[in-house]
Amino acid sequence: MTRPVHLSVKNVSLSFGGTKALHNVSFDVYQGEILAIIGPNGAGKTSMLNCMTGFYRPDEGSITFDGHEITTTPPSKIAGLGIARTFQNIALYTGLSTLDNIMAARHIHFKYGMWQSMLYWVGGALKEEIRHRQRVEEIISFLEIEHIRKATVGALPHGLRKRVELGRALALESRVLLLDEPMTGMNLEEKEDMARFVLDIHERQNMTILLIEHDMGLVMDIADRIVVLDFGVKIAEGTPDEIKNNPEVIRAYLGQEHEILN
Amino acid sequence: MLTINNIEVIYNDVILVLRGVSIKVGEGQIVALLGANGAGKTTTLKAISGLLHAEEGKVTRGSIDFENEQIDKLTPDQIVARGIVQVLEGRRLFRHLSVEENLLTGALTRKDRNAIINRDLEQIYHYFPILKTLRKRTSGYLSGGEQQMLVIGRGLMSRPRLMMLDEPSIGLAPMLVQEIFEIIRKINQETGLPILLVEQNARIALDVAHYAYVMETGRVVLDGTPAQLAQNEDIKEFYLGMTQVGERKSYRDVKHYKRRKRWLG
Amino acid sequence: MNWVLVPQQIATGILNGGIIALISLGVVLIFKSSEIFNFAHGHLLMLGAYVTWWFAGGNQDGTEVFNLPLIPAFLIAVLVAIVVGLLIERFALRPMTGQPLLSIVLMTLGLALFIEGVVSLVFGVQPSAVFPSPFSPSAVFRVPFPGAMGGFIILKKTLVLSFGAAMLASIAFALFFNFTKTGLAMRATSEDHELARSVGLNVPRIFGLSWAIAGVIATVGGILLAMLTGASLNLSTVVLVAFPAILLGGLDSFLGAIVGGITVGLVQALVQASSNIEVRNSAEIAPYVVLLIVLVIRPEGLFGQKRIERI
Amino acid sequence: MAVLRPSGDFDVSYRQDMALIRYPWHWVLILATILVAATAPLWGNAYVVTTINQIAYTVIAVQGLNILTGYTGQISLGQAAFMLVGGYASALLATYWGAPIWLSLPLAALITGLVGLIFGLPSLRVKGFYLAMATLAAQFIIPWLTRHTFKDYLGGSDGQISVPMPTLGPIVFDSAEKFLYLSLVALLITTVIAFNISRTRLGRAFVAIRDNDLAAELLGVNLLGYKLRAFFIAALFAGIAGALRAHSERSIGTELGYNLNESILFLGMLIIGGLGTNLGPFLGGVTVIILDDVALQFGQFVAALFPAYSSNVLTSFRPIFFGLVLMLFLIFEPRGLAYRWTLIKAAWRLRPFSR
Repeated sequence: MTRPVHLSVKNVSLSFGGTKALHNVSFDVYQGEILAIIGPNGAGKTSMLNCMTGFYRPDEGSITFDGHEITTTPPSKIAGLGIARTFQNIALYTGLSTLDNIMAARHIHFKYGMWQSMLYWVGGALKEEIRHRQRVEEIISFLEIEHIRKATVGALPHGLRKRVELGRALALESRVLLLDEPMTGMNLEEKEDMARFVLDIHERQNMTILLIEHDMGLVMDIADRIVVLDFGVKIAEGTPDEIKNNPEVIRAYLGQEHEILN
Repeated sequence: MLTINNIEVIYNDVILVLRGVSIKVGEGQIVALLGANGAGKTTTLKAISGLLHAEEGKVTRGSIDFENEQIDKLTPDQIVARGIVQVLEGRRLFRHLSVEENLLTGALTRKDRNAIINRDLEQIYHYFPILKTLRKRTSGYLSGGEQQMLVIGRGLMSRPRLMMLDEPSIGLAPMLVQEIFEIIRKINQETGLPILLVEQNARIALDVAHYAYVMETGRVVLDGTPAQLAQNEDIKEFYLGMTQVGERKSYRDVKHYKRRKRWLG
Repeated sequence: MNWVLVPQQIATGILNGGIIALISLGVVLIFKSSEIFNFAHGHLLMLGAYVTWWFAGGNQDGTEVFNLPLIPAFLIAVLVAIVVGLLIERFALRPMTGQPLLSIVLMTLGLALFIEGVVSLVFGVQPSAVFPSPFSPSAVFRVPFPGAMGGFIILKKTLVLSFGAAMLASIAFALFFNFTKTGLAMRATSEDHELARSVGLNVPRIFGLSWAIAGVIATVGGILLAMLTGASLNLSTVVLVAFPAILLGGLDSFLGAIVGGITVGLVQALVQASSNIEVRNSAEIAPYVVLLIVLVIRPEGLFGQKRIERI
Repeated sequence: MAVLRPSGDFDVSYRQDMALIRYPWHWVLILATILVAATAPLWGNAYVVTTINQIAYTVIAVQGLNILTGYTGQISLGQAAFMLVGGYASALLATYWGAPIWLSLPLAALITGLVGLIFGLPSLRVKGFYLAMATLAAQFIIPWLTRHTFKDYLGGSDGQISVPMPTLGPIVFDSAEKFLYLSLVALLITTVIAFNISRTRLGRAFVAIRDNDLAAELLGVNLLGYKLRAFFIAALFAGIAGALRAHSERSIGTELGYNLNESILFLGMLIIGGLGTNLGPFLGGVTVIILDDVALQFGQFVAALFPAYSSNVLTSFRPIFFGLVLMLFLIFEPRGLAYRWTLIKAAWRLRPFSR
């Protein structure tokens, strides 16, 4: 791999009240790749994302982003550094419209403060709002959710909510996108659409993407590399072809599924 | 044993969610309900279990009969008492209760003596040995797979005569999906318990089911045995993800977003 | 600090704490079974005291309708409390299912206003100082204690009785919740209503039951308190002392309610042992100051359950 | 809901799409309301003018509460206590420094805002009922402090001090009629501010915290910072409201209210009007204050029917009436009058096709 290292996880361990969620996990995420993290439920995949976004603080080890140490940086700062994410169980702002959800994610890019907010017309708030609105509309049209622009997200069907959540992550204009099971609960058709969006984001913006997903067909198709976790330990790392046939991975995770994949 | 006759469900007096759905579950059968999100699968289950009432939904036409009794006017607790239990989507459990307490909540409606309930508990631990080792653990801290086993176990604790499972595979690793479906099959074979299954993963659902229905926008568009459905071109393409020649197609090859085909109806 | 007062104040504080604990228990009970924080508990308590007073013929001016001894009057008040509890659940809280937290908080506050109005309409706004009691207010135990004022600690019998009642009630509740089927059903229901329904629990019946029990606890507390102070509209404000106690102990813990209640009783009593008048005056807000400190250090209270949060 | 617009009405710029006042009839309605209120001395008696003053400062207090509770989702039971801070601050500034109203009122608001920050600190750790209790602590501690500290300045056990008439250059606001213009200008300013907050970054961050605080934090919203901003703004508004009330009543102190019941009433107004909506504080404030009057009149009427119980009836009528109104609203109109208003508007626009 000649691409530069973007995010680097070194010897990270994490435990909750005695149970080890992560044990001495290390891997690198390279600039512009799609890296999938797979593994059984409870293997620590989401915990790993939570460490990367500062929601959990690892007991040991370090996480660096473009060479900067972010292990102890608070979550709201990490978002500002350029790491965006979606959530396993959709975590939208249910009372806001699609538009406002995505606008709310532009938060870190706004410059004006509390007093300008109150004054609106003077102090530049209005101008900035319009500028960001334009950017948000681009995201909305890319994800083909124009028709629900002003609909309250709480009432949208699951598949669309997942898409709005992706839009919200895009609005951060991050350099790394962490997707936590973005296709869960979707049928094939919806998965295909979502996969297309993810691939397009990857290609057009050269976005580095970290993906947690259980649909092995999908992971094998779109990931460049795969990291496998089991009981908080990294048991394998490699290309989809290597992982598919890794006996350890088959034992702990894939089971008979590897027959279908080949 | 369960017959749904042409039911119509309306939410909040205005939103029509089900428009004429008829489904049958026979003795000892596993019946799968497939379909896109928003097609009305979960609503169908909730219509059966009576949980619709709490969400301002109503069965406005048609009837639901279970063992020759019309049940669509009953409250959820009366329906559970008749032997129908619904295992909700998303591994919903009483997070702050322990594993064993969660299982026991399943048996709260029964009037059996403790000895019998304890024997059933052992039976659950027989199907899901891992739960026995975790019995004192606060259930909120279990992993996804363990939680799914727990909620199925809790459903069984009510000694149901029909169990409804809503998306048991959602968010689970492939191995676990296989494991859980193996157990579902085993429970069905050993006890003859009929199961109505809502599932997004069409391949595995068709693998265990004896009969399947496909739903789209609030109605049943197709039904048949898994073997019959597997022959259907649309099922192959939209539910099983196969190319024309019968191979798994790659997600990288799907280029066009809008190629939706709908069944007539 | 006025040291010679301290032993007496500690004893009084603990006993007072018992009553606060009993009041807290009722609030914790409703919270544990339905996740509703009942701001109207104090008003239920006041209602219970007034009903008892009315049936026991507390007026003593010959105008009373009934003239029952305390125990039958108490039993009738308990029956009234059960009915009121059921009515509240059925007509005020059941329609609120699924509404946000704030709306439910306000519903209990609206109830509080309503009960206050009804009580003052029926019983009048004048406090009724004469309340039937098995002990006269001056009936006391004297416990020898060297170093205390006069070498004795004085314990009012009514206070000792209420302390005993509070302890008994809390032990009973803890056992009931942890070891009975109904207790388990209540704990389950409080976590997730829809899920509870799906396992076949009759959720409305469980709510009704917990409101009925809460009404009974409130009535017991109201009577014990009224024996000390007489029946008045002010009885409802004692919950304002119970609230910090509840949160100190942890909203969902019976043990916490007891410990919190006693802590608040002690803090108030000890503050009053001070020789500085302004410190003595702070007795009414001292529990809240302690509460603020505890909340910052340990947000879930001393014995409260830590919420499981996942994202 | 938001998409209910008549066909043919579409926007051609983002600015237009983001505007709050969309149609000429909006302007007509707003100007008419202002005109009616401002000309009250001409068409109404002193009682009407005083009531409008009362409505003005009440709505301001509820607007503040709406930002904290409605938008940010942090339940507060202490808004009345913060009004007390604002009232005292403005009164003391005017009494001891002779500060004119244009100076004493904003300064009082800022001071109250800072006090609000202190009581907002527990929001870092606690949520829901626990936070409600922390604000309840404010509701007890602040009035206690005004009675028991700096007794020479704050009135001590009297529980009140007198407040000078506000001045603005040569103008002395010495009557309810003159004061009316002060309250209306203040209300206009706070309304514009509240509207602006709700449609900008700040408002979205607040709602993000309300709807999903963990996600908000992971998407770059500094939770503590924004919760504190919400507490600050809520107290700021309470400060303005308190200062206005103090100057219009010419005295301030715990004897005059500012207690838990008033804080609860503010929450009630918010619910009745519509939580988290811009119109809510207006609809709720006006409705409750007018209902209060109706309750009083009706209570006197009922008391006259039963002379033997007149004192009981008079004291009990208000709590019964309010308790009932609040409960009925929560059951039958849980989303508040603002929601009903949008439904009516929608029906009007879709006419004649609406049901």
